Amino acid sequence: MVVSLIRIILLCPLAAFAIFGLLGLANRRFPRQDYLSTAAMLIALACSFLLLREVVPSPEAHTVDWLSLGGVTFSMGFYLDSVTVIMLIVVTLVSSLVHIFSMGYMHGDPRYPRFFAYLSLFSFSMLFLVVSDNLLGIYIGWELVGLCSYLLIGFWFEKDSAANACKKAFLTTRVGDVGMFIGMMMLFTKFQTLSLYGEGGIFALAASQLTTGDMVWLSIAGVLIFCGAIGKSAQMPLHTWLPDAMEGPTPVSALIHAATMVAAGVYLTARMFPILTETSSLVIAYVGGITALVAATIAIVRFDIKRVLAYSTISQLGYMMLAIGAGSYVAGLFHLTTHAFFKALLFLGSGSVIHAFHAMHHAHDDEHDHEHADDHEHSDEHILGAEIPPDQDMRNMGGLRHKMPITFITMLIATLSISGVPFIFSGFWSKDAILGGVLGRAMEWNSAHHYILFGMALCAAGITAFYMFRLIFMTFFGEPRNQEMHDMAHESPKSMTVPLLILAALSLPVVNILWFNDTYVKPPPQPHLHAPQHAYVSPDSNIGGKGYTVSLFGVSEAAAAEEEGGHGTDGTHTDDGHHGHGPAHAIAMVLSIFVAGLGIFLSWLFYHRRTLSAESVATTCRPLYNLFWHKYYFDEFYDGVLVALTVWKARLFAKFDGSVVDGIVNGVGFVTRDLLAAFTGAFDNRVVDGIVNRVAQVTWAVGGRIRRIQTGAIQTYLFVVLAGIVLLILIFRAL
Amino acid sequence: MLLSLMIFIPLLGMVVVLLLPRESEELVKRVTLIFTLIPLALAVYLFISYDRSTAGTQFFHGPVPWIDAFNIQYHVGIDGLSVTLLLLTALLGPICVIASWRNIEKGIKAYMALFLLLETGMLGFFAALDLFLFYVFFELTLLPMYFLIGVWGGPRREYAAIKFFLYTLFGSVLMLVAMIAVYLNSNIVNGVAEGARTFDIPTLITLAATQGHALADPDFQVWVFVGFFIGFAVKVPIFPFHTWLPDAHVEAPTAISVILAGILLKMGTYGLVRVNMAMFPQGLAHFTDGIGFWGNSLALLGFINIVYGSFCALAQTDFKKLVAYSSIGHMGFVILGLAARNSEGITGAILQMFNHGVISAMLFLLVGVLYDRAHHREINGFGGLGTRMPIYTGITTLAFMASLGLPGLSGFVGEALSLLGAYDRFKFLTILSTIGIVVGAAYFLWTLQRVFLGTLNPKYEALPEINGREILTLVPLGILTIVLGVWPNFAIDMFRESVTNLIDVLHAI
Amino acid sequence: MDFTLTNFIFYGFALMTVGSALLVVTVRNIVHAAFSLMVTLFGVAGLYVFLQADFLAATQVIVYVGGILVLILFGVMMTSGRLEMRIHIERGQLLLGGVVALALLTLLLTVIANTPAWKNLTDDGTELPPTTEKIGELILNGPFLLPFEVVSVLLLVALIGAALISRKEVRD
Amino acid sequence: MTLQHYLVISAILFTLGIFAVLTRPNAISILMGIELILNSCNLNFAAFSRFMTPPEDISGQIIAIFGIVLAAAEAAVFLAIILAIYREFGSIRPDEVDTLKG
Repeated sequence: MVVSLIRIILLCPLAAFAIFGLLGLANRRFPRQDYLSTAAMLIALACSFLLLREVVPSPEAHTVDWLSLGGVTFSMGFYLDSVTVIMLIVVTLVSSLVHIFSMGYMHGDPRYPRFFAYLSLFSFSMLFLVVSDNLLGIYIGWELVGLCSYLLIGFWFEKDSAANACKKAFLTTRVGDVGMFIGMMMLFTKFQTLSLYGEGGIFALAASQLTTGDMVWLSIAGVLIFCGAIGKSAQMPLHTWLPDAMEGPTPVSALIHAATMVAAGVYLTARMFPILTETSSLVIAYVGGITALVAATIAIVRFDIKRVLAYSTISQLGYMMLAIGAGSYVAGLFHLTTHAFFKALLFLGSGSVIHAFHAMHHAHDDEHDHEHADDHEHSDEHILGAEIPPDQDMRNMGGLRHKMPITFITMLIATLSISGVPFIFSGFWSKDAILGGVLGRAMEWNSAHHYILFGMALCAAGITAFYMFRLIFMTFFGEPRNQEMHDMAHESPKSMTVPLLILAALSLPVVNILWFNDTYVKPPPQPHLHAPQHAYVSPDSNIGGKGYTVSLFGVSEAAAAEEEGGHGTDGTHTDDGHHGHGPAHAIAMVLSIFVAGLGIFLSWLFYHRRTLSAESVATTCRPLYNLFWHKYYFDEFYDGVLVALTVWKARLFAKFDGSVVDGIVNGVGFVTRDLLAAFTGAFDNRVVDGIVNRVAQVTWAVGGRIRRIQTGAIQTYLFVVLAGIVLLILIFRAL
Repeated sequence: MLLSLMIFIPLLGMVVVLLLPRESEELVKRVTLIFTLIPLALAVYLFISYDRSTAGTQFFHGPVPWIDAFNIQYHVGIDGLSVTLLLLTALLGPICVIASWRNIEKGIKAYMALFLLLETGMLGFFAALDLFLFYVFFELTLLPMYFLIGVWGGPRREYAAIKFFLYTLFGSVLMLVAMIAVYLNSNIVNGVAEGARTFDIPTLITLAATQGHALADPDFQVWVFVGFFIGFAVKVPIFPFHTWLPDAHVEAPTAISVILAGILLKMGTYGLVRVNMAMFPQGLAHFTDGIGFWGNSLALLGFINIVYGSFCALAQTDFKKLVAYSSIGHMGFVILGLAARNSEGITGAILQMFNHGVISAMLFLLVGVLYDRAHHREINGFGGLGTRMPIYTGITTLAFMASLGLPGLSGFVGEALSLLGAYDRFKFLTILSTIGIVVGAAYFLWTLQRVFLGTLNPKYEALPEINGREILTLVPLGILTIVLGVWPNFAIDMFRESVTNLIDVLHAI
Repeated sequence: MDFTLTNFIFYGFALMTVGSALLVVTVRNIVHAAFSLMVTLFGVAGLYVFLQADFLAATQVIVYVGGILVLILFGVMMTSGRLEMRIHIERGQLLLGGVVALALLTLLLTVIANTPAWKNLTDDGTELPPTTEKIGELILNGPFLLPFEVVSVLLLVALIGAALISRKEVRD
Repeated sequence: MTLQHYLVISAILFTLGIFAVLTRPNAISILMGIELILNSCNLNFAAFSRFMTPPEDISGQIIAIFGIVLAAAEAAVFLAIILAIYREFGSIRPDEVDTLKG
């Protein structure tokens, strides 16, 4: 049942894509590709809901041998636990809604069917990633979603900026993927398998085989696997591709670059949870924390509505990473789901706004648009973010709440949710769970690192509230800044507003009920995570409560631990809860409400009341503003240094190949032909050929004499023959 | 017998083609196609009826005495490795004939005849079980190749053809010396000559593993290994013996590039597996035991090939040259995998051989399609073709993605297994080699962008879409790429036992 | 040696044969030489009769005299358009030819005289029945069938070949 | 009459034929010489058939008949060649036909 349901979920979107591909090969188009793809997604969604009931407490992986060598077998298979099911539902749900939304948004595009085919392929890849039970399968899905991301970002590939962006996205994530692959190689070499679960899986083997001496190795492996997540989830320092990926159609941004694919990094990190060590956890947490903070600060100064949301996504993903790194497994995944809904909503909402402007834009100066695309061959400006399409520039918007009420309301709900406005929005709960979890870990371990991380998270939360409301105020409130565009704006069609409404409903905590069920999602044990020795541990301060009491160590582990010092670092594998047990959660909740309020208030002052002038602040803090505006100079660094260096190196190698290696070959050829051969040639001409010629001359001369014998007269011949016969007979008689 | 039939049917085809009148070009092409389709059918039959559960060679023909004075025999047979490569060869045969259907302008009869001769050489090479026969077939491919490049090639065809010829000849001379050394030592046990000398490969493999036999002497093995290695390294090609490859590829006509990349490079790696690894495990061990410079040298060469080839490819502006350099990079994975000497590495290497044959064939065919239309290959001279030729773009994207190692397509499996295996022994070099993966993605994506994305170059507004005949050549390869990517056991089943057997030999020392 | 009539006739034929053959090789006029050859052939035919080979003698007369000789005369007439039929023989050639011919003759005669098996074989003079029927039997229904067929083919080929070679070039 | 009588006649004919072939400066004369040679051979066959074999065996005669046939064929071809040569060179003197002269 489980397996066949999963098969249906995977095969439906794949079939939708395959039909497109096969027809495309025959140069035909299936006009109703949109219905086909959407139907496939809806079936997958239904099956996902059916799977909800199939989750068992200790699931087994369903595998088949995919690739068997002499001694080693790589199996492919499905693993279905509560997290998988939730991810499945999130992916299929958001994907379905995006499909529906796209029917309106992409209407009239010359490559309309292709868009849906790509979406189907993406959905398949993503679902495959989610259900895989082994690293190889995850990696395969991982790369396939990367491909789809590439294809969809470059969907309007006539634009050079889109062509650049898709290449950048693929390459940047590939750098991370290589790290992940190296990590996989390390694990494989150690354990001779890439399966994660079950008796022979990596987790079981890691728990039973590794000793304390292996912790450095395991940390490196963990961080390397996390590299994949850094690339895919756009964490520092590989985050630069995600804002550029906004060149893709907005539904793509919503589906891939907000809700699902970028969250796959978080999902992977969560999957790897059991083998994270203290060091690797800390690395993950710091990467997440720094990303959350840095991306949030960049978002403050953006004017492109989609870029703001992109940086917001990066920031929120950093949040989730922080949560997992800090041990708040459930909180991280909880935030993943809530974020998926409200960020998808935000993107679709912005898409609705862009659509409203875009229609006008098209009607007005279509030709100009084309020239525009032509002119911008060199993309320096684009990298600086100075070039913003007019229909995405918030400075052209304002006062749209009357024109587009549904879009406005739904986006406001999402904004309230992401900002952490208390109690009635899901974002508050998930964010609070993270903050509480981090603070709880800090208090429990008495760890300075975690206090710093908590501080970062709190700052990021405040800034998030600020820039999100900046977006809302600039877009929907105030007076229209561009009257012409404003006049043309209109509410979007039903196919676009209905998904918005559904997503808005999903941003309420009620529908995320599963996360409030203690037993539904349980964090896996982390046998290699030792609390620092100075940790403050008391039996009843198991903050967050349902900590795994943890005799999951192997015997040798326990023995090793005892040898180390004999004191009871018995692994407080705590998890946060999200019910606000204990002091940590209470403190975190209060603080988060406070910073959110502060952010919203400041935003109101700056952008609605205009009591404070953003421009004057920017002037005062010019260096800081420049830093934010230039996105911490990451792109400049990459383009100016890394890419240039690589290309330079490539040219150098090619030159080396052409001049040195080939030069040597040609040189050998030259030496052989022109020097050696010249000498040999001379020798050959004078001596060897001389002898030959002399022989020939002698032969010639002799021949000249002898040929006289040939008279050509038959009778002479006959005479000689007969004379010869007579002579011969005479001779023989004589003998 | 079936095997011999398969090998010599193209030769028969050559005779038939030569007897046909010069004027009836269509007939010549059709006859050639038929004579390449028969080996394909036979190869498919062999592939299906091959007994996958054993490692031994099957479908023997011979040994039949050939040159008695030197105990040279006609002896052919296939194991799992050969049968896959035979299938690849037989598959590329008709594809190349179809690809040459329109764009060979002069002397189609001679072209087809030489092509058939080439096919016999290639098929025979992969099936030969006698070292001398092996060498004869190896050289037999050289001659038609020389003419095919030198007569039907591009503007610098003569330079390229001579370079190719001399390079290969240089390598094969060393190989010949090594071969004679093996022959002369093949009957010496404990310093005493016993019995007859032999060229028979299975016998030699057994002898080389016999204690006290002259062939089993480690020093001897090392030197002979080097001789054979250089011979095959030129063919693979391994840095620094690679510079014939870009020239030959750029000048050769499309179909010949396909054969060159698809089969001839595999002859090098096949030789490495069949002779260097199976026959001289101690020689191999000397270069792959991870101790000191020499112990890492083979893996180092693999690494250099990968990184160097990839970087050189990144710098190319000629489409075909880029693909040629990418071949160098991809063959590096084969070398790296072989150097690993474990089941993952060797399986990966063999898969990579097969997959690279399929994928690079696709790439060269695709370049040919574009060249036939635009008459140049300058990457920067195109732009925006994606709007004009969507099907072509789709197939190219598939081929590029397969080549850059996208999971789900065949290129990934070989690369990943090679790296997984190599990491076991050469951690540092393997990690460095992964740079090649990123650079590989970089040059393919950059090319994709420069050729297909962006605004359409107005020069090519009327460029016709890929036609049915060209699609016909690409579709089987595309299907193979996907099938092997999704279900690699399809191919691995063939040679799993052979690899296990080989590893037993390697570990027996 | 007794001079019976038979002997006399034999020697007559022998003399006729040898003498006319001598004329063939010596006369200067080629037409005369041809007629001398005819006499020689008749002489040989006569000798065949003495050897009891009646059919052979008849064939000799019919084929040689009736066929080949006529052919030769045709050849003479066709090639000697100017009717310049005198033959000039170089003295040196004559001398050399004569020496060789004489040496050959000496040799042959020595062999004939010295071969023991050939000595004292006299013709017993037995009359044989006419050979025609027997020859027909042997050729058409005996061991000589195959040679006969081969010779027929050869003759045919020779005829066609001769016709082909000697015809005028039409193309020019 | 003994065998040797015939053989001597045959030898003389043969020698004369050779002499003609060697010395006559005219192709037709040469042909006549050849006819003499052939006749001497036939005569030998007939003689040997008569003297060396049982009377009823007349194989020698049959060979002689074949010889006559061959002579006829040969004469035909020879004359044809002579005609061709005559057309080509305007002469049938063998010493003037010396294209093969070295």
